[in-house]
Amino acid sequence: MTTDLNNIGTSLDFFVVVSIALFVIGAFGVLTRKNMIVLLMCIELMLNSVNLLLVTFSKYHGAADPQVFVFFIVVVAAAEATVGLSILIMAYRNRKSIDIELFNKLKD
Amino acid sequence: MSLQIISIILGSLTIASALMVVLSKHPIRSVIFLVVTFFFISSLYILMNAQFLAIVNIIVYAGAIMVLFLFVLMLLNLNKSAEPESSILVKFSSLIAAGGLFLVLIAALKDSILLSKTYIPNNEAIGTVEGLGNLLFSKYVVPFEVSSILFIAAMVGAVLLAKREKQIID
Amino acid sequence: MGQNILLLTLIALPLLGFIITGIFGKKLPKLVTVSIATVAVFSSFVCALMLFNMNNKVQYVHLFNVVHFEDFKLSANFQIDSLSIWMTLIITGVGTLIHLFSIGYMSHDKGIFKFFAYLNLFIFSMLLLVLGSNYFVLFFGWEGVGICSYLLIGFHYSDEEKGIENSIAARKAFIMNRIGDVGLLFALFMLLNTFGTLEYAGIAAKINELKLSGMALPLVAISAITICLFVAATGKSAQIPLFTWLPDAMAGPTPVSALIHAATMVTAGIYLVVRSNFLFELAPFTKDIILYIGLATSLIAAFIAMRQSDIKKVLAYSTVSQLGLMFVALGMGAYTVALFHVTTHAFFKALLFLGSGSVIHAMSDEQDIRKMGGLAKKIPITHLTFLIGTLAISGFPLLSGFYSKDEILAHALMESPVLYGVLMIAVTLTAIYMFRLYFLVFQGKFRGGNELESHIHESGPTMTIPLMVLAVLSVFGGLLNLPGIFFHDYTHWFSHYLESTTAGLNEIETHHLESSKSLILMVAASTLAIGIMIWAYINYAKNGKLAKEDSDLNAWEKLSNKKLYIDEIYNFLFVKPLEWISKLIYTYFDVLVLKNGVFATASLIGKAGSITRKWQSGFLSSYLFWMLLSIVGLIAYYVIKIQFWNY
Amino acid sequence: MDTGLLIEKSVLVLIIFTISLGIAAYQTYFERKLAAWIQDRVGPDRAGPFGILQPIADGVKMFLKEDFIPKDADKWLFIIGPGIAMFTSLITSAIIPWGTDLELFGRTITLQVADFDIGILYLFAVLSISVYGIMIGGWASNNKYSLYGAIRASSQMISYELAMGISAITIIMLSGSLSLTDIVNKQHGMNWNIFYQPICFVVFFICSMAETNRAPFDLPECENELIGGYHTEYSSMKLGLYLFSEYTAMFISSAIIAILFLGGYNFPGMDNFSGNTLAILSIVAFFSKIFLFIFIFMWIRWTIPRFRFDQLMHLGWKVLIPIAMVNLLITGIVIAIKEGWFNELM
Amino acid sequence: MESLTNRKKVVSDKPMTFMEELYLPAIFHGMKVTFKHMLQKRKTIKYPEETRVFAPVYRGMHVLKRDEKGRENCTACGLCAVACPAEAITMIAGERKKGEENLYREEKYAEMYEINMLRCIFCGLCEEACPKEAIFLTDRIVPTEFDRENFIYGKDKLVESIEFPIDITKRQDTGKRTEK
Repeated sequence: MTTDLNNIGTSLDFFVVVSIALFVIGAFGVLTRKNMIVLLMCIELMLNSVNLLLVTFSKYHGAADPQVFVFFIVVVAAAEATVGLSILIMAYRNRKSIDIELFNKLKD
Repeated sequence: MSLQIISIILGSLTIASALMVVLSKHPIRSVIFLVVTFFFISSLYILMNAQFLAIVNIIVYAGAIMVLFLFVLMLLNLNKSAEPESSILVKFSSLIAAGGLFLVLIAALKDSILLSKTYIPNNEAIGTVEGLGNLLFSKYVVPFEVSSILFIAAMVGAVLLAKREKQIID
Repeated sequence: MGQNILLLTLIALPLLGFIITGIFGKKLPKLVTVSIATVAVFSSFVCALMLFNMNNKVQYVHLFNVVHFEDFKLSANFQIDSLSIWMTLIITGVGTLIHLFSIGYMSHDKGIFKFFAYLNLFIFSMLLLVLGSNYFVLFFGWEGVGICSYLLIGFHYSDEEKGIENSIAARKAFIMNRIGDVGLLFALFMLLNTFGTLEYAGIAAKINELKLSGMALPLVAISAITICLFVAATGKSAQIPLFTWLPDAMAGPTPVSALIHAATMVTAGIYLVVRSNFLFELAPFTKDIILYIGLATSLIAAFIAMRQSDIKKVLAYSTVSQLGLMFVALGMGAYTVALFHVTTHAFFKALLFLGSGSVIHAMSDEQDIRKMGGLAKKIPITHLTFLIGTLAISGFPLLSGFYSKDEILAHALMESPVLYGVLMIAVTLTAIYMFRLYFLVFQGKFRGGNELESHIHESGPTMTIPLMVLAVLSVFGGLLNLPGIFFHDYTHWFSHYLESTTAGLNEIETHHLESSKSLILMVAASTLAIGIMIWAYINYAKNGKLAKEDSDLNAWEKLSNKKLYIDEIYNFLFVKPLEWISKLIYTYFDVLVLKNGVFATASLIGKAGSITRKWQSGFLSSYLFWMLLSIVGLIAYYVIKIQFWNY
Repeated sequence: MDTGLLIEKSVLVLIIFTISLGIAAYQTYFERKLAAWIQDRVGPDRAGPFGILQPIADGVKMFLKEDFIPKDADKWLFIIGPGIAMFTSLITSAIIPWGTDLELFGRTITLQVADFDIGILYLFAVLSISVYGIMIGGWASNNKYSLYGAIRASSQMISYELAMGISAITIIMLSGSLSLTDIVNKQHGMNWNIFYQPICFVVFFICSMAETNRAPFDLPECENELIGGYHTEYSSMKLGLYLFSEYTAMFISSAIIAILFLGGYNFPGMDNFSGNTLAILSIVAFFSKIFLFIFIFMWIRWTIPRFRFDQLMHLGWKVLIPIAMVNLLITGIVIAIKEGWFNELM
Repeated sequence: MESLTNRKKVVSDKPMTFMEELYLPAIFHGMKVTFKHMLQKRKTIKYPEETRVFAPVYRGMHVLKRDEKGRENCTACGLCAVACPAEAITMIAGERKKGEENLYREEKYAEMYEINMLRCIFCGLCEEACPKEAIFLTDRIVPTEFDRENFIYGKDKLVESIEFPIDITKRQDTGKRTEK
């Protein structure tokens, strides 16, 4: 059990698969769900899958730079969540609902 | 290799909880499952020696962003009006599209997955606070500073958006 | 050790003063505010004096890097050498006196705290400009003084009568300066491109390296850089063609005119050229341009000043003319001489402006010299100091202006007799209009009416003390750079002082005329000055050839009074054609081509849109679905391409 | 893995949990006693001598009461809410260094479950998660008072976390490490941080009071406005868990404050001892500090009236955060000067 | 106007000084106060085990006294009912029959005597009005009940029993009592 954590190399590909799966699940959620908050959450999920991939590659290449990018992605995600949620609240005030189907003004 | 088994178990749990995010009916359940997903992702980070990111992930995502989501959900109090279901057609086509994306991405990254046999052992210091801190405050100091501007912009934007316009009523 | 701290305090004090007066000035009592501002500048001056006392070699202070990528750096560095210290001494010294003067002059103004805050900010920017060790810091100061100048010219923007006029003048100054700034920016970019650094010392070192290694110098680039720098200098130092803003800038309060538009900011152009002398020396073409433009400016401005009726306008044109003289000196490569004239000019022009401010104060804000006269007895201190200033600027023997002008003339004579002759005309004109101004204001009879006459009073001590100090300096300032005929041991102290430690100036020797020749020149100049003085006295004071009304002027006088119609010419040359071209383009290109074209395109798109809009369901999910599908398709395409065709 | 280490850590975890829970239980007793004393009363004295068995009686009562779940409540969330609250307040104790090394059975036992090199970050991670217990419980009750309580709790905890974090950063800067062990060891003897950072201490103390929802910051559960706040609908042991978690959180916060500011297990004159004597003395010192803070917490609760909610937000955002930031800035400048970053300027 | 007690405090809303705005001094002061109380003697007692000693003027539950021979003092004159400001006392007079001399002191007695304890304000006027020293207020407490009816006390609850006479000698003398 005293194995060094460095030696899990062969399972790194598994992490890649996991992150792809997370991304796809997020995308699927964005397509099927209609609640705007859930949509935002699915986007967070996709961002996290990218983070996971970056960390995996960082581990793989032995460089810390991708982890710094993860840091920035987290920052951007935080900013995005605040702005997104406040837009959502505005939308809710106007329509009394956050159903994405009701917001189809884009076609006009 | 027991660690491999652990990582496979954790990875599967991650995927399962992520699926629950998408599949559970109630948004609050989705939030909670998303938090659980974040915890699993953090555990994966720890497996890859990125402790600092793991903790930051929990603090920022689970501790701040998701609390915000939960907060908004509670404020809107939507539990009465249930979310309308998507039609079977939409679900089916989305499943096809998502499945296609999964396959295609796997196919695209197949080479890199195969490459991992020639895995390069890395130095220990990359995931630690020191390693990241040194990089962040030297090479990436400009983006780091710029991100603070991003935060201020986001903050101002959020406040402006969420503020009720009282002048109109007066 | 000590010097660095001294330097930082020196720079920080006015900034501190600005912050304190700017933020708390409204709430603090007036006296506290103004004393904080004044004391800040005065302490800077003391620091500068201490530095001047200590300094004997060039010293660099690194504060921090503003931008740092790999080996590219833009840093806030400062440089202590004789040039920067000398400029600092002038700025803070004259600045202190003008702060002191402003206490009295602005005492009735509501926004006095704002005024002092701006003044402090100006001093700070100016210090940045002269103390920086690279063009980057210089640029910051350059822009800073530009902004302060703008703010201060338009200080009375809310004035009921002249508010709009003031703001227009401020805007004009700002825009004219921007044109110059574009030149500076271009110069900076080219410098970075050519030498990879903005440090003065670094550039000089690079040039030396190139010279030593025998490689070809990038002369074309250097010429272009110097021309751009000179464009910047014309903007800030009001040379042709960008000089019209300076007379308009007299809309600002008089202390501002004295500080910014006579003593310090306008000399920034001179400073820039002196600082970059190692570049200019490599570009003789630019030097010629400088020479001729300086000469032309000097003559034209002197001519215009002949028949101006506003006391401050006369002084403003005189400033432009003097700056022209300095540029002539620069064009001849006599950098130290130009700086010497900057120094003496700072003294007597500040004195004259402050004197005029005192006069205006006494006259209850009347600026028209045709309504003055005979003020000598009513405001004796102002009169005396103003007389000293007039004598100094006219080149009266043994006063400061005499020496500095004489140096320029001597160099001109060495260059060519024709140049000397032309310059003599400018100098003569200077003496004429200055004596005209003096006699019209102080001698003869009062022409402003009884009511105004009863209000006339001498200004308080805060205003007269600076006048007296400046008068003393104007009298003895020339001693800094005595020509060889007097006291042999101490001659040309100033030139040697600058030569000794200023980086880049080393290779330029100061030329001296032999004693006998310079004696002849001096005598000639003195005679001329005294002669003009007597002529002016007879003409303006005795014979009572009073200032005529605008309608009575004859041809050349009218030309002078209307400023050679330069504003109108500019209007005709630049503004009108631009408007005309715009109109033309609007009628033919915009309406015919663009409008119809746009409409046609729009209707085409509209028709296409009405066909394809069936895709636009407005549902986000459907858009995303298509997007996802396209992504899948694209990636699939590339994967297949790689896998099967092996690209 | 070393079996001995496994056993050692398991025993340690067990002991810490027992102690935490025991102290939390007796905190309730002590709190009631203290309140009584402050109000010139006697306090609980029926169960056992001096009422010493009161917590046990309370616990038995909690267990025996009817476990009630409201009709429209979200059942699962209603159940896991108190669990999360208890869990989060207990797991913080993992990183607390309880004393110097103990030597038993020929082994050197570190009195700390896990020595993270990013201990403080772990602490804040757990803190940020502890909101969930209250939020989920409050929301799942489907009661407007509970919801109000939950929303108040979350906004209060998020707001005060900022000031707390900033003041913790000050201490991190002072110690140069994120590990709690390093921070404690830096304060060897009497070299405590509170002497260098009194303002920081006050800010951190106030914030931890707000984080644990103690009076005067007990708005999430203020009885006269919100009945019981987020636990209005709770009864039986689920309510007990919420109350327990609050008291455990208080215990842990006291420990954290003691570590960050009062030198943890350090005590003056500790160089005269060594080995197990030192270990036991250090544990005693640490616990006496913790009890001191618990006492102050309670003392404040029974002295100061509750804030209004807008006052609470005002205090958090407009007073504590600016103070903490200015303090951080000043500390930074002082450290920079001490480290000689400005030397090249001088 | 000058106040008699001089305890009046003038309320003002003048702006706070800096020290007051800090609040900390005030908080410390408050904490000092509470700490002092922590060390003070407890003001409460453990009630069922200990009871407080009542003051001699304490006016609790009424008692209808008997004389030393065990005869009821009350003659149903009705003065107590008249004196009662709360209209709490009511009674019906009866005539003493032969053979009841050992029960009632005089030939008229109260056949029924009721006090509504919910109305009674324990003012003690009945005691003062009684010419026969029959009714007294004691230091006993009216026990609690669940029904309102039970608060109407009849003679069964009011008259003292012969075996356990109620001692009223410790009550403060109102000056009317002759019997000791």
